[in-house]
Amino acid sequence: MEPALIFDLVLLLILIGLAWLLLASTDLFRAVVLFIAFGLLLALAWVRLGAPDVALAEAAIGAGITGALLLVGLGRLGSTERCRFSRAPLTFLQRLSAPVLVGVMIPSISLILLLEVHQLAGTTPGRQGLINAFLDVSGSGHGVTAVLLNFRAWDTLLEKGVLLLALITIWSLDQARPLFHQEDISPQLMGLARLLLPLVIVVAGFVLWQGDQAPGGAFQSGALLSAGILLAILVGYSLPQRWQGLSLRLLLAIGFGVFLLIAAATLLYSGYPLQYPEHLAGSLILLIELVATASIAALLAAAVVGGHPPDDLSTPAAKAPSTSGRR
Amino acid sequence: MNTVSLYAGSGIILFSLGLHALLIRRHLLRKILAANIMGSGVFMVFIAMGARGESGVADPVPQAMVLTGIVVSLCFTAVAIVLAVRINKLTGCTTLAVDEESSID
Amino acid sequence: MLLSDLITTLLLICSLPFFLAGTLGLLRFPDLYCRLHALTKADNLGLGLVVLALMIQADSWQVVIRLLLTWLLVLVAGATVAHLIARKAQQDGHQPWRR
Amino acid sequence: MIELYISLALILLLTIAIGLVRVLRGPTATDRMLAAQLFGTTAVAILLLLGQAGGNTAIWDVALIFALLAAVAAVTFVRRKDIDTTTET
Repeated sequence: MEPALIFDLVLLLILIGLAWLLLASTDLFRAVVLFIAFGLLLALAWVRLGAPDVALAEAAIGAGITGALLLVGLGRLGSTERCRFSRAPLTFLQRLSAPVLVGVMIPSISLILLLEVHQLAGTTPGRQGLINAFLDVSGSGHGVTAVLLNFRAWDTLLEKGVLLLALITIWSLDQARPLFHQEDISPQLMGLARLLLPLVIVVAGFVLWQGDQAPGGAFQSGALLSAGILLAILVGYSLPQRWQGLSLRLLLAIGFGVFLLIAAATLLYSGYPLQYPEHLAGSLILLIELVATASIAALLAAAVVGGHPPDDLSTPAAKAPSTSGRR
Repeated sequence: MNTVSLYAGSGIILFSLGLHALLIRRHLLRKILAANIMGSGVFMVFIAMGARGESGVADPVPQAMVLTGIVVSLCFTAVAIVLAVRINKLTGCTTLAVDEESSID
Repeated sequence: MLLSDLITTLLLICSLPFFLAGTLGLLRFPDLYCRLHALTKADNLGLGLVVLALMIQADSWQVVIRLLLTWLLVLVAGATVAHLIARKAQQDGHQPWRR
Repeated sequence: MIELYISLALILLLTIAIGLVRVLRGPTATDRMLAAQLFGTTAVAILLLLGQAGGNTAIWDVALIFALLAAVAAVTFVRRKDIDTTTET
């Protein structure tokens, strides 16, 4: 056996083992740490499958944001059970139904999927040739970017809408509370943040710019930037209160808004939404990518913060304590 | 046994593990983790199917869709956590199942 | 075999004991403060040797800088995190291990 | 050469697998976090090796992002509020 195949085998065994261990773990904190490790190794799997675009996004999200999100969520949720409700004793049929459901349904679903995938694996491969044939009229030199922002731009537009909707849900459920201790920041941590934050911005810009020709683009860049924003929040930076109102909301919505406007304009111009005029395709894609990056970064960071900024701006509570005026 | 079927098969196993845990685990955070694992399994099948062409490079279409999928699943996780915190705040529970008769309490 | 390939092979083989030592330390050291050594020293040195080995294979200076930057970032992150973890452990009241 | 890179990456992957024992055993939450941080370093090395083996420098960008964000999870852990003492078994 060649080493590459053994590598894949070991990687997949570890991934499946990790999934099993973290889902069966009695200790929730252990489960979260195992999930962070799972995300790390998943990025390796994407690399092995020849999907560097996905690996870039997974690295930014799996290594940075998901871990922070789950750790914060665990802290808020707690693992202590203070449930006021007692559970009614189950009847015999209820007791029986769970093992039957789990024991019969899951193996049969897996089997059907396996057969289906096995059948698919024998058919001819996908759209690589078609995409390469139309790449020079798409306005982008990289296949994945062309798919995201031209060939299947409709999907991406709706996906931006979903992100916005998710944030609206979060904001309607809760008010943002401070995530971290505001006092007692180690000077070494401040130093790390001062070093890393400019670098994060530079690398995010590089990833966005590179997306025109090579793996990279708005999603990866936005995810990286939002991890940077998270790091800034972690060391006590905060959005000034005067920007927490309309400006923040505009930033969150601009990605979807501009995309929607372009869809409307192209509908009027060419009769189909998001069918760009050929000579404008490159600039339109660039415009969408720029605003989308800003919006994705802000949306993901706001989703991790988990709540709307305080309505009454005079109360120095919640997301931005007025004391932290470093900026 | 080639790389593609190896990864696709593992993706299905991950999906099943996640589905299993989603059904039988009580704690909401475990359910959220389970749904994430399910998603990862689906992404893996998708990317593996895209990689079965010429060696080394995955098809751009599944890559693009998984890319959006990863970002959406992160947002879904954030929404789910906020919901779980809300449930915890209102009921004191970290689980979903509350039987009708016993909830009078 | 080219000389550069030989040096790369040598460096890569040299890096291996450091990674193994890091894992061994993580498993076998008696307490948290000792295990921090595995995080900050062994693995970072192993990574440094890997970076050096790949730098010899590089064909342009941009690649060299990118590799170097990656290593430096890991060093900085490792050192800071080790400091933060040790500080938190001390605040939580962990006593250093004594024989 | 490619065989060498992949073989080394394989051994590093195995060290991650062995290191998982520390995450499982703990005993404190801090120990688990420390192990996860160590995996980040090893994963960067694996990515660099895979990138060299495949001749695809886009993989090095993944490694660079890993290196940039290596600290985020651990810093969150150290700085977060409402730390449960119950998880520290």
